[in-house]
Amino acid sequence: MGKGWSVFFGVILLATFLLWFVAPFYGWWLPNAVSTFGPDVDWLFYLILGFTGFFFVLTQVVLIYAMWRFSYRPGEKSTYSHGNHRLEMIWTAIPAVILLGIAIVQISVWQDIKYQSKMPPPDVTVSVMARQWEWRMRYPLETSRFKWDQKATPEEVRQKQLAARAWAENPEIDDIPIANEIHTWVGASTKIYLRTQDVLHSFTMPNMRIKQDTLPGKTIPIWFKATRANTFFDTNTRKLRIPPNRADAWEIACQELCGGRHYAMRGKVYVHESRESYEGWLKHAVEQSNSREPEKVAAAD
Amino acid sequence: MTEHAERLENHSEMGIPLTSGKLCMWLFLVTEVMFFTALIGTYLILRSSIPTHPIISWPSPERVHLSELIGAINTFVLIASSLTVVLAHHKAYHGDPTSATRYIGVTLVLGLAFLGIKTYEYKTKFDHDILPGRIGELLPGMGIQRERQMHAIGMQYVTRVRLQMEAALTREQKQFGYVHPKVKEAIEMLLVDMKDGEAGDKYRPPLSPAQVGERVNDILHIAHMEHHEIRLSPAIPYGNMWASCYFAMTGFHALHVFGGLVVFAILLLKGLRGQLAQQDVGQIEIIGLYWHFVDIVWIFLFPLLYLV
Amino acid sequence: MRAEKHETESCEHVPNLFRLYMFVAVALIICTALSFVFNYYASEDVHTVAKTTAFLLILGVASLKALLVGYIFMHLKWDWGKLYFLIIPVAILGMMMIIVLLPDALLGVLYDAKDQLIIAEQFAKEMKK
Amino acid sequence: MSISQPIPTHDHTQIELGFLRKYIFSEDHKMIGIQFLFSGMIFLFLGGALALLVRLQIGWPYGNLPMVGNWFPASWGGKMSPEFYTMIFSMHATIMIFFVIIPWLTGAFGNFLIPLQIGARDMAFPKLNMLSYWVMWPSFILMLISFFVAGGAAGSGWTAYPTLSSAAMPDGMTGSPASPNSGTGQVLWLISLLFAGVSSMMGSVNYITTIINMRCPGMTLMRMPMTIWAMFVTAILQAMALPVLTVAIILQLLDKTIGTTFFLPPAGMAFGNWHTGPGGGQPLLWQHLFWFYSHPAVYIMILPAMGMVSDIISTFARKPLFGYRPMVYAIAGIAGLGFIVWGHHMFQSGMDPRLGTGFMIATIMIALPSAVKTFNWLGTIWQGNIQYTSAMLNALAFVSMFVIGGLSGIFMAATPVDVYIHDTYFIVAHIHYVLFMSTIFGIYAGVYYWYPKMFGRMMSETLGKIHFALTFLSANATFYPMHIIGVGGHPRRYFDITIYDTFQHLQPLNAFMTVAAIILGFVQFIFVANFFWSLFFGKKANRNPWHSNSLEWAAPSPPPHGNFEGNVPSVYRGPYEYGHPETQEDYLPQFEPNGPKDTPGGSH
Repeated sequence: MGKGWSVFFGVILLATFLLWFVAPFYGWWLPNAVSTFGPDVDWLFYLILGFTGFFFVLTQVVLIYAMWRFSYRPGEKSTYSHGNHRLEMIWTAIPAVILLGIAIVQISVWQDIKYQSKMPPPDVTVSVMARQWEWRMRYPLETSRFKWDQKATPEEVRQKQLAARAWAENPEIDDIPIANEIHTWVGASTKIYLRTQDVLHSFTMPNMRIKQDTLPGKTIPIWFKATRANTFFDTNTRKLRIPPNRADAWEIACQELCGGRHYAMRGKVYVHESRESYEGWLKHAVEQSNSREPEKVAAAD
Repeated sequence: MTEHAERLENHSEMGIPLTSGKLCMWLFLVTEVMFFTALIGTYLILRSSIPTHPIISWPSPERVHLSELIGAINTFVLIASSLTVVLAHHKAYHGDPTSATRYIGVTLVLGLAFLGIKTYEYKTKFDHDILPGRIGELLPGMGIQRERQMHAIGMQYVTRVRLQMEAALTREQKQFGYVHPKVKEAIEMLLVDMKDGEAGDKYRPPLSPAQVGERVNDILHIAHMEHHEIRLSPAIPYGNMWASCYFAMTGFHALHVFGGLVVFAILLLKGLRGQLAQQDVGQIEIIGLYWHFVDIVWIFLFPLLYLV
Repeated sequence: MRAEKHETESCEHVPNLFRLYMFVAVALIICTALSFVFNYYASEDVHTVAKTTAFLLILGVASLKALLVGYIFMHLKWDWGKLYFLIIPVAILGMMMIIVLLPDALLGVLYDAKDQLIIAEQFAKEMKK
Repeated sequence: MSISQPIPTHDHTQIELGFLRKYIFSEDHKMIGIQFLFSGMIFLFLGGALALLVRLQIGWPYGNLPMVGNWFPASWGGKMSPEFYTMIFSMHATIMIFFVIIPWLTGAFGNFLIPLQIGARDMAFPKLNMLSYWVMWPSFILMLISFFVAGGAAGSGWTAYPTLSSAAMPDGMTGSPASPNSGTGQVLWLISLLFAGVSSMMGSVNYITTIINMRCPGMTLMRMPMTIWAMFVTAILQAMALPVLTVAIILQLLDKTIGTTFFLPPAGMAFGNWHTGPGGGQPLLWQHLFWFYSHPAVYIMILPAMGMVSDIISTFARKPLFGYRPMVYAIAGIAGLGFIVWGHHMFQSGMDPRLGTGFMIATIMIALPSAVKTFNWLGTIWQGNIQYTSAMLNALAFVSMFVIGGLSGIFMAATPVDVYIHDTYFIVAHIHYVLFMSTIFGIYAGVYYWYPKMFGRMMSETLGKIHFALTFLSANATFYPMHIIGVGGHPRRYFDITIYDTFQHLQPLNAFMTVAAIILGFVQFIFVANFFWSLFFGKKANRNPWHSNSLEWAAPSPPPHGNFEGNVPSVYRGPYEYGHPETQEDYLPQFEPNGPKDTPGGSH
């Protein structure tokens, strides 16, 4: 086949390359980013996609061209060369600079997402207890209970944080237990204390670009701030109204293997249109939980 | 083939001037270094992640009946055995197989002494029931409700202690015809209190495992003051963790000691039969390397487990 | 083991190897005693040295002992040039592993276990009320 | 002690051994290599079958499985249960990694090639070598038995994260409170890997000793073929990383059996240790110890393939390897950096995020030596005279696919992107591009290339090319769309994604990939047919069918006991003197005393 192999490689590699352009048209792409750090993560993704795409094309084109140009010519000899020192230096230095650049630009985004010290005062605090195979959320009755204001001293902030963690670990009688649902409103910084009572789980909200494993014996805080709403609470009908399209059905998935029904740890994210809508829902939820028998409430944690 | 060509072929100037056997032993020691580093690292991390606090902290040596003196004696024994190995090699090298054999014999005896002392130490752990999976843990804030909810299985400690106390009463009675009145009183009171929660008209919440543990420790203290041996699982905060680490680390070290002793026994037999020849010098050196490494491991294990 | 004789020759140039070995053994025993002394001064009854300092001192003494055993008993004094390429990487790797693992545990103390302890104590107080 | 005895050199005549000594308990490195090759092939098909089962379930969730469905218990109704699914993907990964790729690369090729390419008559310790193969067998057997114990084989992923895997088993019961298939199956899994680890450790100590001490005259370190360099570095990685895994496995085994609490957390768990309740351990510690081994293990699984591919590309491009020294430094760099990047598997694990920053920078920098290697391979074929043999095609596919696998790794190394991409199918795509598309192509290239030396016959080139074309096509069809569904957020290890609004539209791609995977699976039978047909009917191979330079081609095909007739050859130059302007032929073997001599690149 000789040069034909070059064509064979070329066609397949071209197909893989084109797949990246075709996929978005079928909707096989990043789901909508609806949190504040969603755009940052996506931007970094596209940045890396750009650089890797460039080097993909560069190397594969060189490979395919070389396969075509230098295929076997009987009786000829190849060019005798053991390498080129300058070339080595160049193709070591350029990727090194690019890679270091990629590494440095993402540090701040990473800090924003995960560093505890960078987490803003929470408007909503939620305690999530993972278990096989569901998420058990708990909301404090007072929405902004663990929020501090701008003037708070570091010590006050720490006290608040400690109190929030104590609350996350020890349920109180007037907490509102809900299974598999995260509620917040647009623009509210939402802090979630993650715990697990059995094995590792991973609390993932693809639309929020958030993922955090839960660790038995540890309480791990994460936070997000939604930039779009997908629901509001209708006080007349006492029902949540969700837009019917699939793209606005935001979900929670478990992404750390946690046993047989790992795939079934599905939860939902409701971002209310306003604080009023959220508090209306919360009030409704209190009534709901009061009508339940007390043991069930205690067992919810 | 000439002698020269043969040397060139098998042990050419291409390699480093070490026999393959010695190089292999050093490589094996490299893997062993990583093995024990991982073990010691695990221990350091687990230990340092446990808070220092008057009630809840890593158990002190006396808390788990660990004698520093025994550890120190074992250190001396192992150092001495290292010395005798190196002397055995020295003698064998200088063509004195008789002395070499004698030194190997001494090493064997010292190694056995080390294992003997270790066995004695293990025995005291068995006597006090300080074993992985046997010790109750004291954790503050663990109400019985929470305990049942969170660690339904952790209640086993309570069950086991009750059985132990009942057995202690009857056994002591049988053996000596009498139980020390103070101990007996404390045990009976605890048994009554533990029963309270379960049945009876006057309802009191049952004792939490942590409370039971505290009372058990009191009983053990009384028994100790009265010089009375009693077999009860004590409640030691993080005692299970301690026992896990202690047995894993010293256990693997002891296994290594045992492995070395087997080789020494073979060499000793060879020596006693008068077959220890010049060519065995290399083997003595190789096993010596191993033995010194085992010594080094102990040099680190001793302060980490017994001191500080 | 034809090459044996040739190899170990190097370490036999040292006169009184026997005495060197004895000297090392004595040094080792003195070091062990030394770590005991540190431990005594750090113990709760005496407490003239801080626990951490004592821990570091004792670990330092242990390292010194290990070096002595390695250098003399394991013949590294003579074989170092042939084996450094094995020993240096493994030493770096071992140290690094422990050092990298430690922040997780230590920060765990700062941010988790300590908090948990405070919380647990608060909880215990509430239970007693 | 015979282990330190060099092999007898005075007698080079073929020593007549019985069948048992020659084929079963052989101490000959070539036979041991071939034994590893065959057992790896058996497990490749077991692992492949498991992979197809996994794909069938993802492709058509809850579908009635044709044929296979009849073997399931009647109560399942011809469908797969989620627990069974968990078990098969865990075992697929375990078998492929520990029983196929590592034994093939280090066991088969390492054993076969090291003494031949450095000009030794055998390994430094032939008995230890034999032992390292036979210690694999308890491992194989225990892993197979584990399928039939109560609860089934291990089902906590190949990473076996506590506490799913390690929650202790109650007295007198075989299950674990965390998961039915983390009971006896998990214990057998742990013991099995312990044996596999011991085997690898014996092998690696042996390889290092052999490479350091048994090289033939003139074979300086800088004249060794890249294969040997790769094997050497791999063996060092194994020697230093495996003990850590051994410790982790032992500790988890103790947790499961005698009630220790190394990986069981202090409080707040529904099931603590069965015996004592809460432990004081750290589940995260397992991940640290496990990845301290398993990240270097990723390089253990690709470096030897890189080495072999370097040799093959240089041979068939009829051109010296471009940048020999940078290639060596790159391998060493990958090995060195490989030890400080394990944390990138744990960015989302609850590890301190500040550690994440450090690990991220180290991880991104490890792309550098990989890039250098890629550019050097391209430099090698540039201005070459490329012969498209089956071996060369597979080797070129290795380069091409390794680029994809390497580039997709940068996404995971970037911590914020990893937040989204972690544990999605993007990771699955990445590992398969590195481990299947690269390593397996590298292995195929190695088999086609060294088959004449192993068995004295040539493999069929026609069948080889058909096999390559179909594999390349169907493998890309199977694994490439995984990138896309990974970007779509498709989580890995999911039994069924159609219950999620966010992911259900990715299902058509899943079905497509399953079809491609089935084709890929069946295409491999062409290779097996070619392999066994050529074993008996292939064209007889001469001493140096590819006109290669390295030392193994100085020996007859197949090499006799002791490898070389007469004295071992001496080496006069590096292994890549192709197309030298001063020679008649376009190749100049290392062992050829006449002809131009290069200055030795360096010494030890």
